[in-house]
Amino acid sequence: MKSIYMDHSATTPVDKQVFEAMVPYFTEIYGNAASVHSQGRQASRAVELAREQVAALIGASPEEIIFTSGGTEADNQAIIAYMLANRSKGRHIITSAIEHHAVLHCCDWLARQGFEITVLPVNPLGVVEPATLSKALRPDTALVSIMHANNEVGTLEPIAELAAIAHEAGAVFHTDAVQTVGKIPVDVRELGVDLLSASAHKLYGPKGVGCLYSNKKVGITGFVHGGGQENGKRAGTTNVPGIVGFGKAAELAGQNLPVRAAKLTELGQRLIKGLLKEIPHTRLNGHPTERLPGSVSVSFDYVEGESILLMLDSYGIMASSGSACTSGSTDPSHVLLALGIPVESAHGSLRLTMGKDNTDADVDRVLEVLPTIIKKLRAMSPLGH
Amino acid sequence: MKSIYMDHSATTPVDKQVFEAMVPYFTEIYGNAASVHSQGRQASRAVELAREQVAALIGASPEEIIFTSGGTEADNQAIIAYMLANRSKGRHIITSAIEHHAVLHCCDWLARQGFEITVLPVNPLGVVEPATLSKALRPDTALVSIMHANNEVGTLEPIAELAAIAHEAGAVFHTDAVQTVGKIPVDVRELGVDLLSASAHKLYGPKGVGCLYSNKKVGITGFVHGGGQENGKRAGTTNVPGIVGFGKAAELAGQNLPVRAAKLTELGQRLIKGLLKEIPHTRLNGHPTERLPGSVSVSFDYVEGESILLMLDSYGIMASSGSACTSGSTDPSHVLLALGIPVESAHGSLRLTMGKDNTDADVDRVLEVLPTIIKKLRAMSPLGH
Amino acid sequence: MYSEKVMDHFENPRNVGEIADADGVGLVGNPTCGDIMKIYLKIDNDVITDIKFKTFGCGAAIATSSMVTEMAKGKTLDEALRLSNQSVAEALDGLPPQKMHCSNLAADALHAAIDNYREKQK
Ligand SMILES: Cc1ncc(COP(=O)(O)O)c(C=O)c1O
Ligand SMILES: Cc1ncc(COP(=O)(O)O)c(C=O)c1O
Ligand code: FES
Ligand code: FES
Repeated sequence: MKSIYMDHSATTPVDKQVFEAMVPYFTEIYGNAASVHSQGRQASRAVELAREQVAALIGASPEEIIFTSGGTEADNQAIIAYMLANRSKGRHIITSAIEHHAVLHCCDWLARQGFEITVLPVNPLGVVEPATLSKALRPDTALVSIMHANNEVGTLEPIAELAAIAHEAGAVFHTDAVQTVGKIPVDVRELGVDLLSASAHKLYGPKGVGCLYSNKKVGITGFVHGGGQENGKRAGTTNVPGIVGFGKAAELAGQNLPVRAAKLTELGQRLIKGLLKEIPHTRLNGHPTERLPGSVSVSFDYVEGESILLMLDSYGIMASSGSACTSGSTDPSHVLLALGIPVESAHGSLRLTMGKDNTDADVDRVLEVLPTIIKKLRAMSPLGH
Repeated sequence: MKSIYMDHSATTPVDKQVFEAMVPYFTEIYGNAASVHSQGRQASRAVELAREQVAALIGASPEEIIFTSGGTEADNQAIIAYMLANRSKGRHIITSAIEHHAVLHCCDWLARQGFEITVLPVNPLGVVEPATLSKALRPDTALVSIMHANNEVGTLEPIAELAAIAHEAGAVFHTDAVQTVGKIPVDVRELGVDLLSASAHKLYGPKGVGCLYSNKKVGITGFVHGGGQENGKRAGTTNVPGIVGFGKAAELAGQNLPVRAAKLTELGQRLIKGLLKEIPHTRLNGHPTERLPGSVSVSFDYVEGESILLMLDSYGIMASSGSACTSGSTDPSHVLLALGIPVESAHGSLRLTMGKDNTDADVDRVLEVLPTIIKKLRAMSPLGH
Repeated sequence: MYSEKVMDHFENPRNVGEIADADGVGLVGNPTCGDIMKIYLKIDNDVITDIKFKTFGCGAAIATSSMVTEMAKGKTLDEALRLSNQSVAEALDGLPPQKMHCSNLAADALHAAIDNYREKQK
């Protein structure tokens, strides 16, 4: 049985070319990038090349890129390190109800340290409406953090507009772009953001590496303290192979982006239409068109998400229900609830996120298998008709 | 020209077997360890095996291991997360003057948040004397953090004794064991520590992964906030290949430890004796016997460290001067100064740290080349006789 | 995550369905927590002669429902009342810790059905 991976928003396989680029840095060019000897200098050159590759993908300068251990750490640095270092600028943060836990839990943590958090609601399509932000801004708002695309429902947020509103009010703007970098065009200058988080493993790069873009205006400080790596902005021995992989992944993403995005948009729309047509009592979550290419989130009434996943898995189809990070939990997704989806439907949600290797045949297969699975589970369900 | 790598305290090459163990987890078993589908379950099983391997190396239970992005992050979690979450237990921390910056800069940061830090001096051999700790403990001392072996001079600290003294006074004890885990026997129960940091890239594992050992008593909280990974103690998508590599490296280290340590002790002692004999105005830094196997730190009067490194490098010999993490800086090493070594000599320090693949011939070669280099540099120097 | 037994009962659930003229019906859980189980009993002379279930819930919820119906069939009501959520989980070779409370309701549903039957007898 051919397996079909449709969980690219959770993580992606490392691209073969990315892996090849990383290989020499494990056993041959293994030096510490801070060392002055030749091993160290080779390592450091490779890291600087990767910094250029990542910067190029998002329209930044290399010196604006701080390599971190992933998107989560980048979010922590943007929010916690920024707020703790800028107490004098204000103690108020604005974020949205559909952010990743990497943002929300930083805000919760800051709230326990005496900061004030405003969590903006979203409309039923998952959009943070600019007017909502305007109303929430205060003279003491130091930071606004709104994600570029939501990881569960795929809705794209109007970041350029939101950032402009925040700047008018004198606040710094951060966006968690973990789900968009490499998938749709992301340009920090066009978006007008001050801080941006990205993660390599969402764009066919390795796990355990990401970056924080930070412009000069912000003067971001370190979150992980120690040695002087990353220009004093992120301590810890430089993860040379990981960063090299991130760089290569960024380069490849830049080259392939237009073709891949067009293909995935098409596959996604076909899958959405097919599911809504073939399976009654099904609704699409998130925005119908302003969404991540290839990302599909649907809710089926009267059935539960995990049992759908397990049955799909027995057909070799891998998907997720809500965010993979929280799939150990039994709480319905905070994102679906924020969109106003009833608790029971939130429990019956399914996320299918396609990637560069998915095909039309994969979509056909899901459209063949899923209706049967939902029928079987509904026959078992005490709910509904 | 055969190159001779003697900078193992900065980082080590990834062992071939470790690399082989990691390979499948980049492109084949690439799932997110939190996913419920088969890709995710395979990834999660691999991570749990690695947790057992790492736990076994240090005499811990698997559930006491929190995987982090490295030794630096583990130190940050042990110190910053612990202190911020336990304000009621006291605002006083004790550490030593020779700690790695990953510990010292966390303490500096806490000092700026209103915590009080006592930095213990060391004796001229680099030992934190137990009596010094006894005198510094206060009723409000919440945490004592003393490293297991120093990364620059190699001195081993009397951790079991220090931990017992801290516990008597009701303080929690952390040790940065980044330089000892895998090199000498480390058993958390025998040492009696509550928290211990380790890093994979010092024991032939990959960069960008480490762990914090934390016993149940401490109830450590998260430092990086976000998803519920690592039992809620470390957020961020699990670095599956990195952790698998750490696990394999730990397994191999456990198997080879006695033989390797004996060999390195012998090579180290021969190198020390040879250098002191062949090069006048040379002193050994750190303890003559209570030191990391294969780790040599010497100071040559009238010459500067970086120029020694560069000349050695031109002979294919790779070493370091002070800590690799700070070699971008021009300050003399804080560790050497803490040992009472004069600033001029500290500038002329050289660290040669051998590893599993170094041989007797490598020692011979250094003993052949280094006297010439020092003579050449001294002939250039306006200092000395 | 799940044992082979759990997966077997999840993929091939036993005794799914309803009993139109059930002697006792038990319903536990609520849709907000994510698990709802309904058990139907046919009882003859204090012995469970037929049992069916309907469940909304995760893999664990479906597997425990299926398992409890197998365990209860043919038992007297007093014997069936001695089945516990714990013994159902054990019969499935255990459940992941995070699933122990929320989905492990099958014995409760069985007990609720027996109570419903005894109520009606009064
Ligand atoms: C929107 C979003 N933010 C942050 C993260 C966390 O990134 P990482 O897994 O690199 O820590 C993720 C993915 O897990 C995500 O989807
Ligand atoms: C004693 C000591 N502590 C901490 C660290 C930092 O560990 P890592 O490089 O894994 O962040 C190092 C090495 O760089 C070290 O030698
Ligand atoms: S020794 Fe050249 S920078 Fe000071
Ligand atoms: S659906 Fe609640 S844990 Fe089973």
